[in-house]
Amino acid sequence: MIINHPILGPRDSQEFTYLGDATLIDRPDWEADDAAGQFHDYLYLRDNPAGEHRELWFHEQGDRSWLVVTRNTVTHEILNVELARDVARARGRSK
Amino acid sequence: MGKFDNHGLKAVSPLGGFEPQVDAFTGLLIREVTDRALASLGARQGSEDAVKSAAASYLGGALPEPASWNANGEFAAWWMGPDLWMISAPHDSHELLAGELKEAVGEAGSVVEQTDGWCRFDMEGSRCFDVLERLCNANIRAGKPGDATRTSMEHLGVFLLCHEAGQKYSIVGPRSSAGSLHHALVAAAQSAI
Amino acid sequence: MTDTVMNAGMNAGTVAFQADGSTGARKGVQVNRLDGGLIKGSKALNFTFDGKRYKGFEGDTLASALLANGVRLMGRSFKYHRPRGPLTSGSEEPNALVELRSGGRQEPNTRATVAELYDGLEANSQNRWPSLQHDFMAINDRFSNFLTAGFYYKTFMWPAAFWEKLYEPIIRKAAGLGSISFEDDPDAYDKGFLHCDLLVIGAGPTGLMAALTAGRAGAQVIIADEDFLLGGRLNAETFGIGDLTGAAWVEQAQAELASMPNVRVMPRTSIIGAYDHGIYGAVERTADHVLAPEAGKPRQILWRIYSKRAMLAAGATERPIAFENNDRPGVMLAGAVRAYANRWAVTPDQTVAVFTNNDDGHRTAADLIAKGVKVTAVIDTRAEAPKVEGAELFAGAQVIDTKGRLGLEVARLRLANGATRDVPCGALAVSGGWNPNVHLTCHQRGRPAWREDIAAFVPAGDLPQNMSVAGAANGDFSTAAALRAGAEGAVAALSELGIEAKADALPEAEDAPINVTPFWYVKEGKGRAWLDQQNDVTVKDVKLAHQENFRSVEHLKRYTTLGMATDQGKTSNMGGLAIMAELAGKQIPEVGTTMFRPPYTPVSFGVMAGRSVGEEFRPTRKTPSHKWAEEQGAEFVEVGQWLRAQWFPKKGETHWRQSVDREVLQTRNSVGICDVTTLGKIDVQGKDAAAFLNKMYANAFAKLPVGKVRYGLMLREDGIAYDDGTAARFAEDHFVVTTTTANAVLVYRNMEFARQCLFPDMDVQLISTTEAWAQFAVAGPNARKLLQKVVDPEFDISNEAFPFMACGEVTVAGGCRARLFRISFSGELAYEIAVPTRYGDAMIRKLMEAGEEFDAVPYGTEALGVMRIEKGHAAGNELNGTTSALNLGMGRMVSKKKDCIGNTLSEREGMNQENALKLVGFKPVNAAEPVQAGAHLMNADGEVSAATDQGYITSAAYSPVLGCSIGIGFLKSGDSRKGEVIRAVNPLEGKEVQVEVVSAHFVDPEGERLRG
Amino acid sequence: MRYSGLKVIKEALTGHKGWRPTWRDPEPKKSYDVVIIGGGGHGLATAYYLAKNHGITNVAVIEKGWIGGGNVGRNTTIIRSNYLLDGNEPFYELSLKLWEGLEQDFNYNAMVSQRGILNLVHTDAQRDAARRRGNAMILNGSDAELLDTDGVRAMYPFLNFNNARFPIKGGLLHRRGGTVRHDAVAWGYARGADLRGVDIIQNCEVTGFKIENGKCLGVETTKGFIGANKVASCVAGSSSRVMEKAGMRLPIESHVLQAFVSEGLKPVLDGVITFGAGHFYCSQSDKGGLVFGGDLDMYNSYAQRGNLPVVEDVIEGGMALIPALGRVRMLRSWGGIMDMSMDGSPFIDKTHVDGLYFNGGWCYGGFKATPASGWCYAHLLATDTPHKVATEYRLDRFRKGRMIDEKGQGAQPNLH
Repeated sequence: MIINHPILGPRDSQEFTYLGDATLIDRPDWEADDAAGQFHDYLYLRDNPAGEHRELWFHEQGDRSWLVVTRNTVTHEILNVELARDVARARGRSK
Repeated sequence: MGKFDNHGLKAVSPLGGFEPQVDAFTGLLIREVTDRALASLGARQGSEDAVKSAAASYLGGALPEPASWNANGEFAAWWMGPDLWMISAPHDSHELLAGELKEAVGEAGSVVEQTDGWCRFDMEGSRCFDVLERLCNANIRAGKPGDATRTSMEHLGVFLLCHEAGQKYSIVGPRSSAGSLHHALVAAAQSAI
Repeated sequence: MTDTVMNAGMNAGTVAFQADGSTGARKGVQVNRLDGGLIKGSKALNFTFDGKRYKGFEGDTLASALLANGVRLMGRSFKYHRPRGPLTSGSEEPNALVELRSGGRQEPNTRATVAELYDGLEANSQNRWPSLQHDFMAINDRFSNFLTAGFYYKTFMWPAAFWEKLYEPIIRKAAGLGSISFEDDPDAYDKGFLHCDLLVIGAGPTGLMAALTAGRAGAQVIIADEDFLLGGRLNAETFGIGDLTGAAWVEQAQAELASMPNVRVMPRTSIIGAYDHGIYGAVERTADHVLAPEAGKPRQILWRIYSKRAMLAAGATERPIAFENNDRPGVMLAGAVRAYANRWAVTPDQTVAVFTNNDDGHRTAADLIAKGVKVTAVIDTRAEAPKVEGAELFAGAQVIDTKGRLGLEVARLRLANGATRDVPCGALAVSGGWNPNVHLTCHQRGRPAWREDIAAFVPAGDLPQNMSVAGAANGDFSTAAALRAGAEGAVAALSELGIEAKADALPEAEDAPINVTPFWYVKEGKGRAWLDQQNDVTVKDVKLAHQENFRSVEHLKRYTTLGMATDQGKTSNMGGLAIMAELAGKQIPEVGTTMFRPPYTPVSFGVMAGRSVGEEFRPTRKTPSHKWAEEQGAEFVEVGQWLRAQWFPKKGETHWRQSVDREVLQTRNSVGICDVTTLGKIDVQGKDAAAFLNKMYANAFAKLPVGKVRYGLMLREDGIAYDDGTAARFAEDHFVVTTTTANAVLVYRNMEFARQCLFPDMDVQLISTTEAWAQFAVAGPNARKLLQKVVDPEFDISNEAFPFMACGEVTVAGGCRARLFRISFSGELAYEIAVPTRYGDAMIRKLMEAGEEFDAVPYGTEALGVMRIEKGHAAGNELNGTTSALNLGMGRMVSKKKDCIGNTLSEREGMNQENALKLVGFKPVNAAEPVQAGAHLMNADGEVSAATDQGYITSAAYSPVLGCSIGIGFLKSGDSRKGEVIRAVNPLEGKEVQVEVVSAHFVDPEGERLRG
Repeated sequence: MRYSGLKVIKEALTGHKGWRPTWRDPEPKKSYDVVIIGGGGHGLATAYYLAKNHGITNVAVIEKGWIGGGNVGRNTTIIRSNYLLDGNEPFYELSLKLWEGLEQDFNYNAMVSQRGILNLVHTDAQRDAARRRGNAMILNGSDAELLDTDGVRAMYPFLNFNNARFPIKGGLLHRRGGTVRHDAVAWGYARGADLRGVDIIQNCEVTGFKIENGKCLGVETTKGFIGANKVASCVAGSSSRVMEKAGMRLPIESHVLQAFVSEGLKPVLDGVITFGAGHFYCSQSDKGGLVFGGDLDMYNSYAQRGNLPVVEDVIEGGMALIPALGRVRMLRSWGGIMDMSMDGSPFIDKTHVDGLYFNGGWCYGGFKATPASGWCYAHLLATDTPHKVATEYRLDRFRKGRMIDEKGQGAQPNLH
């Protein structure tokens, strides 16, 4: 597969390490009332779609950027690639 | 002899010798390079511009853009990742490069000595394309001087710096695997030439 | 993958090709050698088959050379051991498989039809005993009626034990085809990476025209063909292009391509798979056509080709017609017979008959007649067959049987009028039409579509990304159509890349339409009509599969093994499908096709591994003291990719335990030195560095003073202990943390994840410095004294100035900068001292020299392990991915006052049970007995079973300090069971030891030594 | 009809006219006691044991394609009972015992062949782990032997003992492990279930569940609505897709695992070998092909195909272990969709919907589990209580912190 890195352009996916669903960015608040339940859902449950999937890839043999790749899990077509840090900030993560 | 080499410890090259190793093939030379000091420079959050300008005045030129490297006098620098660069200078005159650099950028940047984290082999000669295409997936034939590509060779992550397309490259890899990287380069050269 | 051109005009009589040798002389040399062809008749090559010596010519394949020598019998089939000769002249060959070469280079199942002849070639037939002519296993053929499809599923079940003891061993021995030598392959292989705008797959007229068009436009082009000659079917046919012969046109095209620096021409290169996003796998055979590769040169190269656009111009494959006994040596595809005659100047026999359902088959007759071969009959299933000159035509007739021992002698015909006729022939050229080579279009699960006019599947719309198909592969069989499709396809593909190309005026070429009337199998006859010749699948087998409800194409394939042989059914699948469709009363496209998957043709293990073999399988990481340790005669051990010294034997020591015991005792009694560079080191800087580490580690770091080190325990988000190490604070905004050797890469990755994805606004910068520093542990009561000799005197490292858990920057050996940490894994007064790696070799020598007066010893990983077990420190065996801080006895370290990775989920009930496993120590009741890691723990009395399991021992060693074997491990409620005697059982090795539960801190439990 | 050697001879002499369809192709009835979604190995085994063990024969197995077309038809055919953890090993031991009598039980020769599995160890730590595992196996009634280097050499002298990057230090040998002709397992169970009255309905895809008041009443399919007292999902590889129709999110990701076969060879490997220092395992089929595989492609996928890097990685492992394979050729590769669960262990459980049951999460190990999975799932469906060897396979185990994590990799499905 080829991942079109937002900074570096097309790179072989072999240079990357795969983590999984991009919802792993949305780590819950440890002080929430149902923190245990939220952490359970966060860590263990997945939509696992047959189709478009937003997922985290790490350019480990490259610039060490974490990327959010939108990829079709049936055809492997890649529709969008973003820097995960930008995505995380857009989703309200900070410190 | 640098000013700090007068202590009682004698340096060895990544391949373990007191002199850098050289391997010659028809149309290709592979040289171990040991005379450069390295330090990484990362920009502190919010200080990206400050670190760039401080570095530029120390280096005598701007930090390189993504996927690039450049040279300014005795200094060279390549882009490692977002807001992260590797700076290189002659070891003899800059063994304490990290300290000098930190002084130059101050609070704007994080500097880490990297000199001995790496080994470097320079590949020179007309057969570079033929050998490099057996080693890594970089599109070297479309490359140009100043390209800095992080890629892998025989399972090892390396930086590939292009000095002159098809004629001269530096390959910078992890020091502890220098022997394996060197073996890969030599085997590829034997195979392709 | 050669492009195929069909329905050429019948310009028979023109011998298109001139050999460079003298023509007349050949016949005397080889009984079936003709004039002409593309072989180099001046150069005779010697080779052997089954030990017998033959001669062929440069340009021959093993199959063409054997046929020239009158050898039709080249192999035996898989199940019935039927005698077989080549069916084809290409890579789709099911029958003519041989063991090529010998010794470590012995290569089983090699298709003689594509094995390029070289001087000294050695080949042997396979799957026969004692000889190809007299094969004992041919007895299977007599019992074929019992050995039908899937018979084995219905029998061999009684008595139950007999399957493994009797039936299966016999079957396994009889099965398989060729054999390996069991010697290591002596040849080297290589890999490489190529990039292009347009990859052209196949160098027939379509591919060549595409490459010319794209090359002239300046695009980066790769054109690959599995054959050693470019030209595809043009080499096998007699018609020309424009004013030139086919071969001359190919030569001209090749010369032009060679002149373009932007075009890479790759003969002998098979495109094996179409992978995601335009990546293709290609295998180039660089030395299979010579006796042996030159020294250092690869036998084959695996190329990974990154293409922006790809054009499949892989031609088509002819398909046979099934009829009774259609598998005798001499029964061949008509296009193959034509190729042997025109390209290789060989006829399989001096009398040949032709059996066809289309016009193309007639061209074989015409070409053979022109070459002076006697054509005894042209049998055409169509009543309206075209006329034939020079041979008897039987229109509306069929071949219903053949005869001949070890080779074809007679074909029996059913004529249109119902009469039978026996036709003598040593070869029968059969054509059932042509199938486009759609395989690569299906590698990403595309499904081909049926095209009625050519009665074949063609690629449909669901092609791999950025692939197009042209020429015969797309069902356009004429040469003119191929040239047009190649040129226009290239123009279209390049225009998508913004490169303007022109389809220049195309040369003239034949453009005849195809006339094929589908005809899959001859219905007459009670005997067997073969579909899959290698796996011995017959029409009857398909009928039986249908009868037993194995009707889906996948069931048909799996039940009968149709198409599962080394040729993957390239010549047989269509026939099976057509028959299944007929039986099920469906149209062929309703039945569907099985899935074509990579590789297109089989690929050697060697080339897929490339240079990653033997000791170079994976990189080796060496420590800074490696060379010195080698000089000391150290034994080394693999720790991940690192090689570490395991122990340092001294003269007179005959057992490793002697060395290790000495290293431990000497360290505990005086001082020992160990290279600990392999521990991961990550430099953490930034205003939020402390806050960041607070998130990463279960325990708190915010208040760690500058100049101090703290132990850190890292959890996974699920609350399980993940890694441990130390964090040294060099400045308010600067830490250096260590990881275990095994987890260095993972911890660094996880930290980057946290930094970029979880806490993107924290000001933290990370970088690995593992290799930049050579780090040595100096441990033992004399550690300080030793170091004081090495650390420059201006640095005070006394206990007061540099207490336990201090860290700082110093210089050593008269000015070499260094980092000093007062940390201890051994439990002794200990330091770790780090210098820039280039000085590591000198540093170990310096330390040993300074230690001479203390009898300092170097110690390896074994002694390191013994000492950490004596101290009860957890390592990889304890941090095994299933144990929590609670299990490790570090539950209280998990701060409840802050958020960190893993603390929330560590509170789940299942991880906090009353009887949770706890890390404790074990001592044998009888000091002479060994405690073993991996033993399970059982109560002192009662049953030994899984149900009564109390835990397990994770690490064990002989403690020279305690004078007995000790262990640490996890025991249910272990922390409250100290003093209890239980059993450590090891039924695996028949051992059981009584052990006492003790604290895991065997030595100096109060930690006085390390603070001393 | 009973299969036997005698029957084969009789049919051979009478033109093979007597063979009947191995299973019928009935149209679906309006409703069943149990509807099993998924005609793979586990679904067919469940139907078989429902009929055979519990007398429940008013059962339909509905399959969207052809039976046996999922992972039972695209695996590397290995069976074994060599698990470490208490939550797993009794289950796999039951499975292996069922394999050992399977062919006589369902009267179909699936070529169960216990030629042994050898897991190689390359470090002391691996040997310690092998000892712990071997003891766990023995304590659970399975078999294990710990070999040293010479023991391994005696079995397989052609492994790389000369210049290996990671020298072989021994191995854990499980003699009762082996291989089975995978397709035949599906066909044997199908035949056995069909003979007992189960309807096997191919080319019938489930498009939805009919759930009213928290109770599942049946399934909507491409052949219309089919009512059921109990609906049992058994569609590993497609679990998330199917259960999503019932509104469930699962602790599962779908990943692709590639597998490979070489050209046919005269005997090379008698048993199964797994390489402990790379990603490679291998056996040789009765037909002579080396059947081998390695690691997942690592990314989520429903594509049933993989990419080149993993092919290279696997074969590099193969060459590192057996240098004599250099001239052997890989013939074919394929890919299966794995239900990779969050701890690497499966689920056999009720769901929050009354009458809807779930079986899945088998990772890459579903094939060997086929008999016990069917046996235990049938038990759960028939009695509404988990079978005693499958008590830990619950959907709520992560909420409770009761993971069954053989590899110790945590909630990272592609590492299990």
